[in-house]
Amino acid sequence: MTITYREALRMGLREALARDPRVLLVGEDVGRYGGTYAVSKGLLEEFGPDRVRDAPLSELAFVGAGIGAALGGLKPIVEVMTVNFSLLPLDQIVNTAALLRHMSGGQFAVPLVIRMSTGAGRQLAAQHSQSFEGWYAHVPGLKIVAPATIDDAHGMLGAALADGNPVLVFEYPALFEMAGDLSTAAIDLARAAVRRQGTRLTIIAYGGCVPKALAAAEKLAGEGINAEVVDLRVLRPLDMDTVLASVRKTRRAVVVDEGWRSGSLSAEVMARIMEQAFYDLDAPVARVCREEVPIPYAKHLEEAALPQVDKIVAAAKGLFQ
Amino acid sequence: MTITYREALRMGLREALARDPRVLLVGEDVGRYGGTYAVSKGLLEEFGPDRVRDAPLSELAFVGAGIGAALGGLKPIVEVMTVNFSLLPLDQIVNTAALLRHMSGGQFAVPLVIRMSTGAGRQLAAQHSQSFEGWYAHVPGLKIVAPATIDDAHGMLGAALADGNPVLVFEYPALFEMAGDLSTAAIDLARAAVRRQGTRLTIIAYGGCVPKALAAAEKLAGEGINAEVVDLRVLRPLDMDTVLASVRKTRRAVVVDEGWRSGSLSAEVMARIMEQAFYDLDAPVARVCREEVPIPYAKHLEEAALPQVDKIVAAAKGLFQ
Amino acid sequence: MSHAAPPPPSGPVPFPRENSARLLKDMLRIRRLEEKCAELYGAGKIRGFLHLYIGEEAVATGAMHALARGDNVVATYREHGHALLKGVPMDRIMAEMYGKKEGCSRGRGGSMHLFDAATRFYGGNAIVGGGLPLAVGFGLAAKMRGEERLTACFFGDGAVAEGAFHESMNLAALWKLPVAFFCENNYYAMGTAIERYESQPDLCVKAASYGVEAFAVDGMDVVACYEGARRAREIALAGAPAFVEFRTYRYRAHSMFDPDLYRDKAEIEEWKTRGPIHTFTARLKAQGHLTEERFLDIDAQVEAEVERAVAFAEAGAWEPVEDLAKDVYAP
Amino acid sequence: MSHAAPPPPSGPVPFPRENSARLLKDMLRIRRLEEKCAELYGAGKIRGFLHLYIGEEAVATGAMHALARGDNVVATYREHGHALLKGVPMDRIMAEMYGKKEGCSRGRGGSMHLFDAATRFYGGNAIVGGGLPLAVGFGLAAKMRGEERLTACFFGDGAVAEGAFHESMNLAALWKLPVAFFCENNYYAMGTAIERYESQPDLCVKAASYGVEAFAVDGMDVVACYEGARRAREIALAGAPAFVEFRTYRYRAHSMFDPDLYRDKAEIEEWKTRGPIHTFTARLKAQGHLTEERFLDIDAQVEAEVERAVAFAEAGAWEPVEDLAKDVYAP
Ligand SMILES: Cc1ncc(C[n+]2csc(CCOP(=O)(O)OP(=O)(O)O)c2C)c(N)n1
Ligand SMILES: Cc1ncc(C[n+]2csc(CCOP(=O)(O)OP(=O)(O)O)c2C)c(N)n1
Ligand SMILES: [Mg+2]
Ligand SMILES: [Mg+2]
Repeated sequence: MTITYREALRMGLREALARDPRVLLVGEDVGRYGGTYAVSKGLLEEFGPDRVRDAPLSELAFVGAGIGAALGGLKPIVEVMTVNFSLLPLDQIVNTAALLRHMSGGQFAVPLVIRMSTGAGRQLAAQHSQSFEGWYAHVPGLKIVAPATIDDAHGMLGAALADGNPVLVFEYPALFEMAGDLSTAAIDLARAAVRRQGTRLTIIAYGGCVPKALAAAEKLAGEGINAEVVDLRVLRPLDMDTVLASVRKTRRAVVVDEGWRSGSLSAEVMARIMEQAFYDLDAPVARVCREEVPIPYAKHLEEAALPQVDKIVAAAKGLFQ
Repeated sequence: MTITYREALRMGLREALARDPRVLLVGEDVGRYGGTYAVSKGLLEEFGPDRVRDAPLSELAFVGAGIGAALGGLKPIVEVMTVNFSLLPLDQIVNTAALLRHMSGGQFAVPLVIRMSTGAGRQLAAQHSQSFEGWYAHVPGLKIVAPATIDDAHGMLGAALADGNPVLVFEYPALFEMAGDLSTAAIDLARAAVRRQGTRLTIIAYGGCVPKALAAAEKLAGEGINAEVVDLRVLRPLDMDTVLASVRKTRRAVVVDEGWRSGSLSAEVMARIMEQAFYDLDAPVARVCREEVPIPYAKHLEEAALPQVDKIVAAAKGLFQ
Repeated sequence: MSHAAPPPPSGPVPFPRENSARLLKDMLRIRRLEEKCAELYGAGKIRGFLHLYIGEEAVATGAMHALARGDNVVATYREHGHALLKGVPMDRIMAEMYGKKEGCSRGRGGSMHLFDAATRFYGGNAIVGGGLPLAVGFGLAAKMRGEERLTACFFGDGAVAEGAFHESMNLAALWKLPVAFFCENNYYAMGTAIERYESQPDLCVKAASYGVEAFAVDGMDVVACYEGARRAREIALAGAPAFVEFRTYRYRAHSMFDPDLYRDKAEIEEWKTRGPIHTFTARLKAQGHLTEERFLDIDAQVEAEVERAVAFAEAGAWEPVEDLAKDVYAP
Repeated sequence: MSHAAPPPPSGPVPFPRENSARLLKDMLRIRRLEEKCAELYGAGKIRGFLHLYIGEEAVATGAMHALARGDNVVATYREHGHALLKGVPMDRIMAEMYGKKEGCSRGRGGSMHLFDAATRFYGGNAIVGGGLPLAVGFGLAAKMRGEERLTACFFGDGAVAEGAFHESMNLAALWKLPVAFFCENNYYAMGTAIERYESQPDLCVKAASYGVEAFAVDGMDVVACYEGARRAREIALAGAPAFVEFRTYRYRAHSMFDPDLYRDKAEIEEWKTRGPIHTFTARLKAQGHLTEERFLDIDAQVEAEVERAVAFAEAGAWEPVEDLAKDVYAP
């Protein structure tokens, strides 16, 4: 069956709500409006206002309430409209959701799923175009996933609800129109995935940059460089086995990250490769990231600020000079 | 003159308030109480309640008010009691203070200084022992400084006020009792500092870990390994020239970071070294960080979770195996 | 759930005819500017988010006429009208919408981030509630510097649910700051009606709970908006913040992406009969302060200004990519 | 600035003598436990932050006696008494203070992070205001699961200034949740007196602005505390949140690090004459419900419990370092 990434997300939500009466969706405009990006369209009509619950503009409280509801026996899916607004409830996500299990001596599970859209590319300017997945991936106690395919867009939510930990699911509006076949493969929250087999270098990407990495790999193939593409999928915990297996094979790597270069997740991936595969490398690992500027509204400037296929190609070729 | 780190911080505050009538200190219990860590003790009596202004438990609003006050012509120093609570005003720090100059086309300067204490080591448990300097160092538009010496504790505040950008000054309670001589050296917000000359490896640290790095270097010297110690001082922008000059000389490095290992600032330092000095390295750069757990209350567990001198020594020796 | 519109504004306008003409013209300037923006959005000249103020013009118009040049204004992402009437030239606003470097934010901000230091227009904030703490800080600066300067902070009804509102109201009242909180209550936060997100939909009750003087005015009546804002300004400059709830209505969808399926069409139609421009025009005509020719003449001047603004934007240049990293930090 | 104490609680206690004896004993259990903790802090057995509740015992005691076993409790870092009376054994609390693995949080939480799933005691939160959103979620869960279960959320006066308070009150009222917000107003947030940080120091006015039923009770009178909490519980279980302001006073410094230089000694002395334990004892004696021997007998039982708790903690073990990373994630 061919569906879009948006439809896959919606299907995952509908299945979760249908499967378990403890599941509810809470967030701004998830119900009557149908979700800013129409992801939850139709769910209010199907499951009613208690389980598809519109919330006030109170991110701190409704995310915290999601934690309490999870402790109280529900399985909440809380939507924070975009990662840019997730700075408001960050205290609850870190100081409560992430720490609680450990600091209580293992007494409490927080089976909470927080969904948020992230990334740039639609001329929404500085305050609506940020990427903080890397920040969240820094926090012990949280699991962070970034669906970049139709299957993951559909399946990661269910896997997150079953996980038993607070899981943040990042959704990529840049991919919402992407269409593809939905398979029946089981979705885990453990492994990175090799999206393209290759031999001469490894391009490591996640989320909205995965299609760019694949496009770059095609271009490189045209120039005789056969690149492997690894989709991290799970940003915490990182599946370094898959990454290292690929890098040990290709001996070269480029990390692509939509976050600001300094301190982005790309740095952690590079540090781990240095720690664990230093002697297998034929060249230093390179990276292609967001320029270290707020994203401007003007299209040409926004494009210049973001990772692009040609930049990935150039970085890849650079590894062979 | 010999003073403590705490006294140096207080001296810096007093001088700033005395020097410029536009300067004011705002925060919880900075006045009547004298500051949680007694850093601002006596300033209310000296400068009055308007300029040493106690604020309600409203971190989001008083940090945002600091931004507005800076735009309005004051030079506010806002104290957020600890970095753990800074997650509440993070939206204002990132979405307004950091982005404003660029997204307004360069029209507005935000000459705001935000002080906060950070770090662990006093058995304050999970919610009072975090280190998020690395997070802040990810954000374009912010400058991040971490005084680790008496001179920096005294001088960085004044330099931050003169900088014209939003500057976050991280203070380390673990160092508050540290005593030393105050010099008259000018304090910049640009350069890392070599705190100990060495030849065989470089230990890179910042903030509360600098004394641990120096102690480790002494131990290593006892075992015939002469280590250089670089204090990053400024976490954004990073002064890689100083770091690279040292690493190119020693060809080996250990990065010490009190933050959680994955995604900590140490990863960025390692990534930069890989990018810029890969062929100068005789061994992969190693790191000693906080274990990836919330900090437990129990002393023995807290100690086990944090970077310690013996761990640094072990990591350093590991570079020679 | 329906939000009853107030009776249509009526009766003679208590201003000299020239002042009334300026108010009318300014409402028209906002309206025509935004109608053009909607058209240009369709044409792909303007991108990103675009939030139209159409229907709410009386609020910004009345309020801005009550402010002094030296006052500060902090607004939201629905701020085209506020920027325009604070004095930002229409051509620089239009150039900003185009993303041109002649724009008031050099093309970096777009519709949601209009800024202009010269007219003390501080944006242009796309974080709901994000402007309130800033306004408190501006008030603190003005007070400590001994300036007779109001800070007017515009925000929507939805922002009242944010913690930032609570903390900011308390700070402003506690510190007795010259800040006027102008709440543009259009009864919806995106697709959520106020009674579906506020346990107490009477926003003045909330504001009053901080000891802040709070009152509501008819946001469809530019006269009431002007008088309410002027009164708030007096209260604030006398040394205590004021809160004004402007009861108004958004005729267009929340943004260009909004299918607007959550509102009752009859409700929209009812509010349209209270249109701030046509009701004001009718009142002026009834009292003999305006003729149809004069109206057409004013409208023509406005149309011409809009056309000039479009031409200016079209003729503008793109900021060179080399300047991308400029102004992240002070030089 | 002085905060006038209420008249000392007086008159006969309207409870059967055995219930009164239990209330007295529970207040003493909190008092003696904390006096011992202060002593052990001095001896270096307890470290980190330690916030004593001494003087405020009537609040937790009255409130907890009004709750059912199945009710949820969310508290702050000043929660020893709340944990104890919700049913967490004193020895496990003391072991937690020591950082031993027999502690109710396995030694990982310490004084500020007492937790106990068995008694539905959800901590133990060191972020001011952090517990309020949690309580809203517990209320939502109870309501959606059709459980007759109250969630009692304790927090201080200082927390009222946080945005979390504003957002949580609105959510609880909007969604009609069975949550009782118990505000322990001891007039100070660390060293800052309430009138120095709240523009409206009458906290009930604030709570009422959300349409929440709000009332204040004498927090030095365990009878008033019990009745206020019971009434709040009835309101909440009937389907709407309630807010109770317990007017009380902290006799000790904010924490063991606080030199307590911001309060007028006369104010402290005045409030001490309202001590919840001695005034209650006097009333019981006056009405012949308590004799001095009985009092000494109860106190002796409590002292014995405290000594057993100390012995238990002393005998406890340290969690093995190998287990440091245990329970960061679900297995
Ligand atoms: C903190 C935050 N949360 C959510 C959003 C997404 N959002 C943008 S506008 C809006 C509704 C705001 O409604 P209101 O305050 O009434 O202003 P109006 O649009 O009606 O003028 C929402 C939810 C945002 N921009 N910021
Ligand atoms: C968000 C946050 N800000 C600041 C602090 C530091 N702090 C701890 S307790 C406290 C005062 C709280 O006062 P109140 O709420 O009245 O409770 P009380 O201590 O009087 O019981 C402060 C400022 C904190 N723990 N959390
Ligand atoms: Mg609105
Ligand atoms: Mg208090």
